[in-house]
Amino acid sequence: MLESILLTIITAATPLLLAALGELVVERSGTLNLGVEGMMVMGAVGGFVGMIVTGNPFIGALVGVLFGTVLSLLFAFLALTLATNQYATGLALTILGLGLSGLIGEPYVGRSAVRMPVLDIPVLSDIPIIGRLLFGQDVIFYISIALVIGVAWFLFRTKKGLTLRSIGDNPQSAHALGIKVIRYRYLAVLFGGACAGLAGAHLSLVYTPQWTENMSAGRGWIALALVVFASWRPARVLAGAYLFGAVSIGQLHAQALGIGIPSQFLSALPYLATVLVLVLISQNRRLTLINTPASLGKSFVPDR
Amino acid sequence: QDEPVEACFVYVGSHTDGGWSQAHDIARLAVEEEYGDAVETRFIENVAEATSEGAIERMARSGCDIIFTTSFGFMDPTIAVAERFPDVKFEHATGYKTAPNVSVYNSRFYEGRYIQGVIAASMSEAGVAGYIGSFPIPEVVQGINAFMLGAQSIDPDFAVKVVWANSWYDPGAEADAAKVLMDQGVDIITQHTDSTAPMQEAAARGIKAFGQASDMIEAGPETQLTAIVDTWAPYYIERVGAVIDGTWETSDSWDGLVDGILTMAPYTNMPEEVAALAEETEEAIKSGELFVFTGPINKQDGTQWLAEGEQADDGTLLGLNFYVEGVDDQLPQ
Amino acid sequence: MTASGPEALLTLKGLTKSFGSFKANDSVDLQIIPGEIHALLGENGAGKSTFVKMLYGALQPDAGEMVWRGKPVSIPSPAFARQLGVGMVFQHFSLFEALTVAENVAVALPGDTPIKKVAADVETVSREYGLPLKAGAYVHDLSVGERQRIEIVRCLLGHPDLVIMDEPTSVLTPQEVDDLFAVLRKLRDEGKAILYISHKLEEVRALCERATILRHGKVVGTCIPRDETAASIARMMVGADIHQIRPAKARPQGAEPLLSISNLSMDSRDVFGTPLKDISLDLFPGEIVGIAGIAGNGQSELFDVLSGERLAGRPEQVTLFGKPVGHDDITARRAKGAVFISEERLGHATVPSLSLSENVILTRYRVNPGLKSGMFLNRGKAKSLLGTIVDALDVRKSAPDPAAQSLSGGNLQKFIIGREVLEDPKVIIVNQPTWGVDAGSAARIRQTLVDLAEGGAAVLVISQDLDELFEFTDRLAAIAEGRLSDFAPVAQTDRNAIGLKMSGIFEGQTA
Amino acid sequence: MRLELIKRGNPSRALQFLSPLIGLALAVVTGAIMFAILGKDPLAALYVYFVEPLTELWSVHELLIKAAPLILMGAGLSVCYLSNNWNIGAEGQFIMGALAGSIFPVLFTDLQTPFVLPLMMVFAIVGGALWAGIPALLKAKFNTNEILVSLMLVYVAELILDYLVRGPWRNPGGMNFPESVRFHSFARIPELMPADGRANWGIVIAIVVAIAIWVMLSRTLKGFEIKVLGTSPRAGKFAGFDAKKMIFFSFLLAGACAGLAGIIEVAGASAQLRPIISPGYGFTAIIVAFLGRLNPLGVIVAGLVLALTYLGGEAAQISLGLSDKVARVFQGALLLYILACDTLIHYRIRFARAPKASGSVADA
Ligand SMILES: Nc1ncnc2c1ncn2[C@@H]1O[C@H](COP(=O)(O)OP(=O)(O)OP(=O)(O)O)[C@@H](O)[C@H]1O
Ligand SMILES: Nc1ncnc2c1ncn2[C@@H]1O[C@H](COP(=O)(O)OP(=O)(O)OP(=O)(O)O)[C@@H](O)[C@H]1O
Ligand SMILES: [Mg+2]
Ligand SMILES: [Mg+2]
Repeated sequence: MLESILLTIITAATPLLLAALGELVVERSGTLNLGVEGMMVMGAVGGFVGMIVTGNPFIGALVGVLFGTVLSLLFAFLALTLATNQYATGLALTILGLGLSGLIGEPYVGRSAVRMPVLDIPVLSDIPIIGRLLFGQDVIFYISIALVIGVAWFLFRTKKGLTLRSIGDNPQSAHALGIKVIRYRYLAVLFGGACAGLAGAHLSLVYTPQWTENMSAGRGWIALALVVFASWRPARVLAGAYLFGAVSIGQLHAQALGIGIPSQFLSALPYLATVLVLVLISQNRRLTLINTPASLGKSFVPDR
Repeated sequence: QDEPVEACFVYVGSHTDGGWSQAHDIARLAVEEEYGDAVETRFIENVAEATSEGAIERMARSGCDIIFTTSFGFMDPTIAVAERFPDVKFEHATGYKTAPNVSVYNSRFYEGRYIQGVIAASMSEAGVAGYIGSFPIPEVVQGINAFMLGAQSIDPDFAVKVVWANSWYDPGAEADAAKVLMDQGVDIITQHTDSTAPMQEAAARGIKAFGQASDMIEAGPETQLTAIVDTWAPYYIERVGAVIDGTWETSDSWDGLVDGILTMAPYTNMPEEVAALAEETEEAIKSGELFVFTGPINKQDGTQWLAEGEQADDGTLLGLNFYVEGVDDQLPQ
Repeated sequence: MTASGPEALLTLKGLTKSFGSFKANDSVDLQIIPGEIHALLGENGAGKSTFVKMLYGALQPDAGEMVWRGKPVSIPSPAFARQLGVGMVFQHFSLFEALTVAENVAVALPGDTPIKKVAADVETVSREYGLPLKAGAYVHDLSVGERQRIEIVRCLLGHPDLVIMDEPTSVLTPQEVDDLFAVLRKLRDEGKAILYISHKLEEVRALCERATILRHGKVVGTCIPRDETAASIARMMVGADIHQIRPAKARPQGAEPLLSISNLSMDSRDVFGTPLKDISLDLFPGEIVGIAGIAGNGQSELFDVLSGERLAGRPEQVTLFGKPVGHDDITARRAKGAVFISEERLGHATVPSLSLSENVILTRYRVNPGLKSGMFLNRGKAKSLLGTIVDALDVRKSAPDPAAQSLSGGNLQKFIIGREVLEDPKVIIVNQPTWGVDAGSAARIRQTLVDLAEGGAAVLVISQDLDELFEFTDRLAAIAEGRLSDFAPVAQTDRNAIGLKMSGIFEGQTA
Repeated sequence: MRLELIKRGNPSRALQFLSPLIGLALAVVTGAIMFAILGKDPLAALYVYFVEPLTELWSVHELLIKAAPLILMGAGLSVCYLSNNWNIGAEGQFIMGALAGSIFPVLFTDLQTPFVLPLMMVFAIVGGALWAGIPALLKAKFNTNEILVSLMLVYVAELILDYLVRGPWRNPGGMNFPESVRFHSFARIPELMPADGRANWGIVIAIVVAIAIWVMLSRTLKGFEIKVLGTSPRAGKFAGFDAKKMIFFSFLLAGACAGLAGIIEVAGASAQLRPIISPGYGFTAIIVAFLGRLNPLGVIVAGLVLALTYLGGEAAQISLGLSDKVARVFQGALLLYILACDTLIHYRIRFARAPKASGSVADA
């Protein structure tokens, strides 16, 4: 029972984790892409349509990644090449993504699909409790965990990660040193799009193998909040995502126990928790000042 | 006859949602099938209840002869528009306000719920079922109560846990609700929401579940026990026919199993004796021998609602806002 | 200079670069040979930085030819320049505050050198050249001098044959300048070439073998600095004699200070700032008081607390005309007759994207009558004030009422000064009045301030430019790490004494 | 080849007016392509979308009904965005305004006097402003990200509305269905020309408010302050303006506008509270604000344009069977195009070849 509760929480947390990790890399480059929700929902529709058309959930996931990436490319072109206001562009991306995904997915509403299979890792998955949680899951879960480690390693152990962080801190300086600021930012944004796309694919292939309009249901925004919560550190994103998953599943348990609080109040808990966490985190000025990429959200146009 | 009759439909969701709106759309196609060239149909979907008046009016102006507005939330807008278009006939689903050119129609879904309760209590080992609700409105409360009463007719100690998805159609939230209910130990899932997500989750964990609005056997070939299937076609064919004949009159119909407005999907994935019991119950309801809300029934707090042999009237049922004894949930007042 | 020998390290022919329709470099020729320190001189905006950025691949020339060790090259990127053997120390630092010293260096190194190795290299090289650095320190905790060391060490770690230094000494104390010169001479003796940009002509005379002079993007001459005087070089740069400040007239004296601060301490505005420690200061009518210091030692914090952008702990810690104003905001202080001229012209003293007339409103709406009636603004009045300012200070602009950002630095500064002195202020606080302003405009600005003092106003000048301070202030102190030294009359002090104070060695300060 | 931006010294005035028009034109072209892909005659579809809804008087009334909240909220949001405060929670403020204003007709049904309507409006304004005050307070006090907070509060507001209409504020005579009582006639906003259509005085209020905000922005010191703090906070401080007060000012103003829009919607067109009272007006208003170039006069035009896309969406569904999502895609594309075109105001665009290395090291 504990095992299955934890499993439910992990499943709820995985799409948040993926989208937030992607956005973390984007923000480390000094770019703020508020379009996570739009990319995620595009990933969801892409994943589902890909799966229905090919019958293969893995190809579906790839299509989801592709959809998220393509949408992020649009963002990159506007916000990086044309130096448009990043806030507004991200919002536009969300609006467009929600509309476009609805249009693409229209013929697929109500169809059910094959759930992405569980990939048991032999022997390890037989360990009591943690065995199934850690080694008896779908591929996207494994990818999400690998990405936490990968992103942390990339950012803090590699030259390119260092370069990316330097861009987020001061793109003018980076440009003066000859770092290709726009190119790095493009790649970061595309990575973010791919992650959001995969997160979306998780929704429509693992979480609930269905497509429905607005399927991301605000998770993209929660992912954005998680990045702030994590003060731009991958391991803290992991903690935050699981914590959030626990809150959103926990409120349903409270309902099922019949404790008599109106369900709307319980449903509001995850959102209120997000606000609370944002307040607690931002209260620590020093922590946020030091960790926030200094150029976050500001357009950069290089001299040539 | 020269001009075909135009029959129009206003959907709250997508016509392919696999649930409520699609059930109406299937019936729309049946109308086309039935009358061929004598009728033309059109629909508008995803109409927000908030701004539905404009959409209904646009429909009325576009030459519709009869307009089916298929969500409760369209009630007042339908009445308002109908006032301005006395020559157009309106049919509003699940509401209660009528006018000279507005009829209302509804289905006694609760009859199916009772049968589900009977099956659940016969099949469950845990003695507790999970119920995924959309919104605590009378129609849903009727369903929960009927389910409970059906179950109690087999096992007086049977329990029902309720989780509200706060949506008619949100696969993610419905799946979460199903998982949480199963995590809390229920071994039968029933839903009053429209997506197949709970069925899929039940299938993934190998327990049984009931479908809703349409036959969901595809989502759970080894999972679905039966489903309540909304079958609006007979009603729509009749009402459009009345417009064609010029015999349309205001009506207020609340039909049940016997009228064919709802049907039960085949009783599958259960021992024969349970299936037989279900058939029997269904027959009893159809024949009028069994009326679901017949006393003695106590309210949740133990006070008496219906005395021995007393039957609830339709007015009470249409405004039902309390649970019967045994439901493990508190209804927001 | 015309000699084009095989010994030339880098030869530039006809280098041209335009920004929009503006030619920043117009067919510049230059040759650099190994083992020389070559000065590149010119007024502000002459095109020096533009020129060296092209050598470093940070900007692309529109036309012209580069020959490196006899082979024609084009330099598409700084990375390529570094591979070629060109290193550069930027005028405006290119450092990352949130990264450590070692990371700042590593990010500009080729390949994937492990950070530990970079850290070790940083410490070795910095010691070798007498520029000590801690590899693990975060840049935001370091002083300006230390930051420049990082730039230099980063440059040296690339083992360049040509080192370009763009105004390296403008942020250093005289003592630090001496240390830097030792490093540069050492490099020259190792056979490297150094291209050295500076406005400090005495330094150039002491250090450089040859000089090339730019004016309006064109080479206007070359010389051997040792054989010239500072004045003669300056004449080549400007193309005319430098206007000197008119000899001082007698100024009214008063016994009561117009502005004073007493025992003011204050935390820094943010984690990267400098806290102020126990500052006291009196400003009397008719005098010009100077505060020297290296940027980042508390000047902007001091300016903020004087202007009222930050409020003092107690009202009486700051007084204006004898009244406590420590808790008054900037508008209230302006209304009392003080004006504030901040160092950062775009984004502080003006809003870059707004027109000049709107920028007049920015600081004057409370003070100048007629700019506002009730809650409504009178834009016509703002335009007529702009006309007054433009005439009084000869502000040159491209359109009747252009955006502030479209003005050149010197003209924008003249506009700002003109705006603030419109109503004959009695207290003037000015931070870096002529930073990046060419000689002619600088003289005009200083003259304006002197005129105000002669009219009985008190002027406080915060500046990094010792030449400027010695030229026209009456009393002088230095600020270091948030502490203010004692004041000395200009006639009784010298650059060395102020230099020591700038490095934090003065009474009340141990070590 | 790559695209490079060259900053203009002075922003181009001509393009300031042209850019939204170019954006709109590009979006229309995109729409036409989309229609063609969906197998419809693009011209006919464009006609149904953008012209047909304007050919009938009653439909113009519907347009005004939809434009009113968009204009009100768009004008309020313009002030937020100009001052660099990213309020994206107008939808929630709309709901809370509607709720606060509905207290009278829902809970005090006996209070049937002419004063009710003004009272409702005041409450709605206060309700919307207070809800907007939460992200403002958290931003000013703790530096909390206002985008996320204001958005999270949309979800919370939706749930509060849902709770009230299904619970305590449910119509006692309504068979327990989730809706409030219908507002009595004193609590309704009068219709403008009842003979022709349903439009009410809300559109007039919206336009008056938008013009008032325009006067404030373009003529007063406050408007100047908003612009200065939005583009250059440090210069704003230097001018003696208080950025924290501006956070409150802009959020409260936008919240007040949204709250007013909320009560206009429920006391106007719908006459009662339902679980959902807005088809996303609060989010569409963001597009309206940008399409209007953050200028309230532009917002009036933009509000009408966006309202037209809603009506066009309905018309296209009914007469062409086009999906309702087309309107959403069109709205998103429109915003993106406008943002892209705005770049032209501040930059010239140049196509350049990336520089190539040549010389000794290239072959080393
Ligand atoms: N050879 C180099 N010399 C000096 N700086 C370099 C060199 N190579 C790269 N850089 C700088 O580092 C920045 C980051 O580039 P990048 O991360 O691709 O590193 P890299 O050293 O080129 O790595 P790799 O050799 O693995 O491609 C470049 O844009 C450039 O400014
Ligand atoms: N990116 C740019 N865009 C437009 N104009 C520029 C740009 N960079 C420099 N300029 C202009 O080119 C001219 C030369 O600038 P540059 O920085 O080379 O001068 P400088 O000689 O280094 O001056 P200083 O002594 O102030 O450092 C100036 O008028 C400057 O405004
Ligand atoms: Mg320079
Ligand atoms: Mg490389």
